[in-house]
Amino acid sequence: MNKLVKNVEEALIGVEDGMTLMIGGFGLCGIPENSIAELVKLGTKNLTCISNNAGVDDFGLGLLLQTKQIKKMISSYVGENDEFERQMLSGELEVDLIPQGSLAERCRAGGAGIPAFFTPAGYGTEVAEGKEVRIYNGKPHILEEALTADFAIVKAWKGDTEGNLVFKATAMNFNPMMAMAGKITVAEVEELVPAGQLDPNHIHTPGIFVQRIFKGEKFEKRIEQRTTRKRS
Amino acid sequence: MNKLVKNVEEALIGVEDGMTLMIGGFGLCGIPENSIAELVKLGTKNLTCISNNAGVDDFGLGLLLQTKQIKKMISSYVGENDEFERQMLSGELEVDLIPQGSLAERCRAGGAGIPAFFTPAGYGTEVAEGKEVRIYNGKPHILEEALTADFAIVKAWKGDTEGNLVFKATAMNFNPMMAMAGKITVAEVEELVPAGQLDPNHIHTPGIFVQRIFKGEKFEKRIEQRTTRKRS
Amino acid sequence: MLDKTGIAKRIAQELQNGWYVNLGIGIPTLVANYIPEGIEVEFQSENGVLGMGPFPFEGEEDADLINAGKQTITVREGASFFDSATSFAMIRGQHVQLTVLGAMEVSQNGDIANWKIPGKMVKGMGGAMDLVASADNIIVAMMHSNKAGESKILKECTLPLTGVACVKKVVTELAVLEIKDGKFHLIERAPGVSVEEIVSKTEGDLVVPEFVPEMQL
Amino acid sequence: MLDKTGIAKRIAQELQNGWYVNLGIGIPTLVANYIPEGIEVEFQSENGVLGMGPFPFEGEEDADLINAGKQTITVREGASFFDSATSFAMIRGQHVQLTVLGAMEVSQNGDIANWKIPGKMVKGMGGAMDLVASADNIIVAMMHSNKAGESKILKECTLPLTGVACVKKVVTELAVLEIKDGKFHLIERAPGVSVEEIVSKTEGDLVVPEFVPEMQL
Repeated sequence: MNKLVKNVEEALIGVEDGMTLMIGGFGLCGIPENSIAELVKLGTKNLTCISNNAGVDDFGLGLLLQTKQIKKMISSYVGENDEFERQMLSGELEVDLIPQGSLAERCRAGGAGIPAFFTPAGYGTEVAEGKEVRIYNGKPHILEEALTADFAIVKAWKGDTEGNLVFKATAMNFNPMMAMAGKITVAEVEELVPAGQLDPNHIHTPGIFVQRIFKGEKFEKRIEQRTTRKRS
Repeated sequence: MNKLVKNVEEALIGVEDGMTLMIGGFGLCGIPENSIAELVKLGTKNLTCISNNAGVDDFGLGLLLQTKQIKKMISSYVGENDEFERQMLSGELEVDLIPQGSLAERCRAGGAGIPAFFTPAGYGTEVAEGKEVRIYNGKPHILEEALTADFAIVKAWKGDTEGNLVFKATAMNFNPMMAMAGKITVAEVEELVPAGQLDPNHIHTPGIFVQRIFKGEKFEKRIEQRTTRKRS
Repeated sequence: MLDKTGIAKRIAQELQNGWYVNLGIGIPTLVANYIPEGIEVEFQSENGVLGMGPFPFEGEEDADLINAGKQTITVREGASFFDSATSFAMIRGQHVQLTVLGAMEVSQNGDIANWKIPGKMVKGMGGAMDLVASADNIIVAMMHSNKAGESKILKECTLPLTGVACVKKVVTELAVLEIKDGKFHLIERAPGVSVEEIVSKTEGDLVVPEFVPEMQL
Repeated sequence: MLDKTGIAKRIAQELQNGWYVNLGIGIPTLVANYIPEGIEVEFQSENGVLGMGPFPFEGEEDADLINAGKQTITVREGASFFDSATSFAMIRGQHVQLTVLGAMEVSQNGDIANWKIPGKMVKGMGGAMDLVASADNIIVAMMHSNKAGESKILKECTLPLTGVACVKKVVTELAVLEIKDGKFHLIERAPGVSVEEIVSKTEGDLVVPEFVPEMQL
């Protein structure tokens, strides 16, 4: 099934004000750079973005925070983004902070037709407020519900025309689960190959989860914390 | 972390009467042949086996049914095994039949620390008896609980000394989830390689889930339904 | 009256371009042989493969490559393999657009029974319960009556259920029936089969329109 | 009194052969540098890697290969990459034997707070809530007091919690404290630090044995 679209413009047709978007990536690693740039260009407003964090002030999802296109963030971490923290503390931005593992599992659940599941994460904390608690194996667990999105926008290393995706190293992170949970899933890839080029044993995201795929024009792949050691 | 054991005998040390075992495979595809043969030799009794089905009468888990070593089966399908059906209908064997997708997800949940989840599968059927029902998205779902096992015994195509596993084609099936859900997980592999030989981007089961690994002595890999077409 | 091949051919007409399709064991498997021209679909098998191709050439069978019916298969370019949890994530998550499966009984509110005859026969539900509980679009392929000559198209199922209110369409050797508003609706009749025969062999409530077209195969 | 390196060294003594270990951001990350001889452990980072190695040589950084602190890293032979759902399956499923993380406050029943100061600062919990709710073995690495000089070792936490009754051990620049039966227990004191100093800087109930050995680093 051919999922190839010409470019990022075609890939994002249908993204509208007020929609919920899942955006893959962890920090600046494995983020759909081209799609984020296009969202800035489109100026789509009042977005709810589900993403582990929001990049840094001037890159990644931070760009959409600067332009105030985001109404609400559903994330696990604010850490490296001052503007994110500022908008949240001032109340300009709605923020739903949830544990990273629950976020990942809630996306997977959304894609897998599992409407809710129990997890121990967050019991006894703010996160558990209003959520059902049940004891399993002598330990309290809280009920978490699935997340889905109008669009899931992910970034892969390689992809084929059928929408099959392969990720590289830790740039995989949230991308596979989000790909599962989008009503429409858009994948931008560094390398696009014809169907049959990827080993069917080693596809991380089967094409059934992807509706549109395109080769990203440019990947800056900025490094957030460049840590190195000296050659001895 | 070196997980290598010498042979199947060493791999199954600690398997005792009355234990719960998960056995990977679907039909005769991707089953741990060497471990099953060893279980027959050991004569361990009163086993509860969690496995999608029970092979055929004279191969796969069918062998353990013939020797009456299994007290209870937790499976989704009986189909191709007459002895399985006979023991079940006569009441000699306890059987808990559950939908295949719920079985897979319950194993994953067991390995992932998720004690329970909601699924639509089985609502309104025998499977739902005694289970909590809740409506999500206008559809009734039932609450299913996680499965775990004293030993999970899986079969992989390739494995390394750290317990990392790679499966081939549809011989993957239940093996990855069961590997997650065993207190002790034993993997028998066709090909054993040193750590570092498998591409870290393409490991299906990370070694953290595997406690013991060995190279299987002999794989018959019997075909259950040999279907072919003529060369034109 | 249709043979098994005819039933498969008729169901194949339901395929729409771009669909992912899961075919059950038996007649449903045959549907893959009659994909209408110009229609591209991809077949999923719940044991963990997307992009199934035809059976292998003799001598090229691979024990590691089978479908849910345990038959040796091949895959097309662009195929992928995955574990059973991911496979049922596709199914439960409604990424598969059509499921075709066999049945022992279907009722007029869309219930289906196909896994057990108490005390006599137990096949197990395999993936059927997940499939029927999840898919929006479920077509049953089966014979209109059982071997004893009793209708399998019923007011209520008598056998243990596989799923409730899930079947949308039934294709038998005699007819195409749609299920809606708690009734069967006769949509088409098989070549050479009279409306009277269909009515007489259908135990469930059947809505028969004035004109019932013959299937075009 | 220990510096950060000393705290990391002391925690490294807790490592046991064959453990999978998750190290949080900050002091915990340093633990990897002081693995005792003869001990083999493997490091998991919750963004999706098992088998972390040292930082890369200059010029060999890979933007696609980072740890949970967003630092560029390398991997050892036998490493593997996986998605975040699988990563937290490892954590929640208790396949990781030890978690070391920092904290703003720890209470005597093992509660921990480390993600938010209402109205002032919000880092977010990241993976910390999953880690502390799941692991059997949680060690906190932190300074005994905050910048204002107030004890972080408390009867009850004042900040929003990250997890309840989960911390088993705390290692600070002054002491090693074990948490059991709702109290802190003084296990070791840092070189040159008196029991009196530790007592005076600990707000929570502290059980002090007759003899408190000095850490051996």
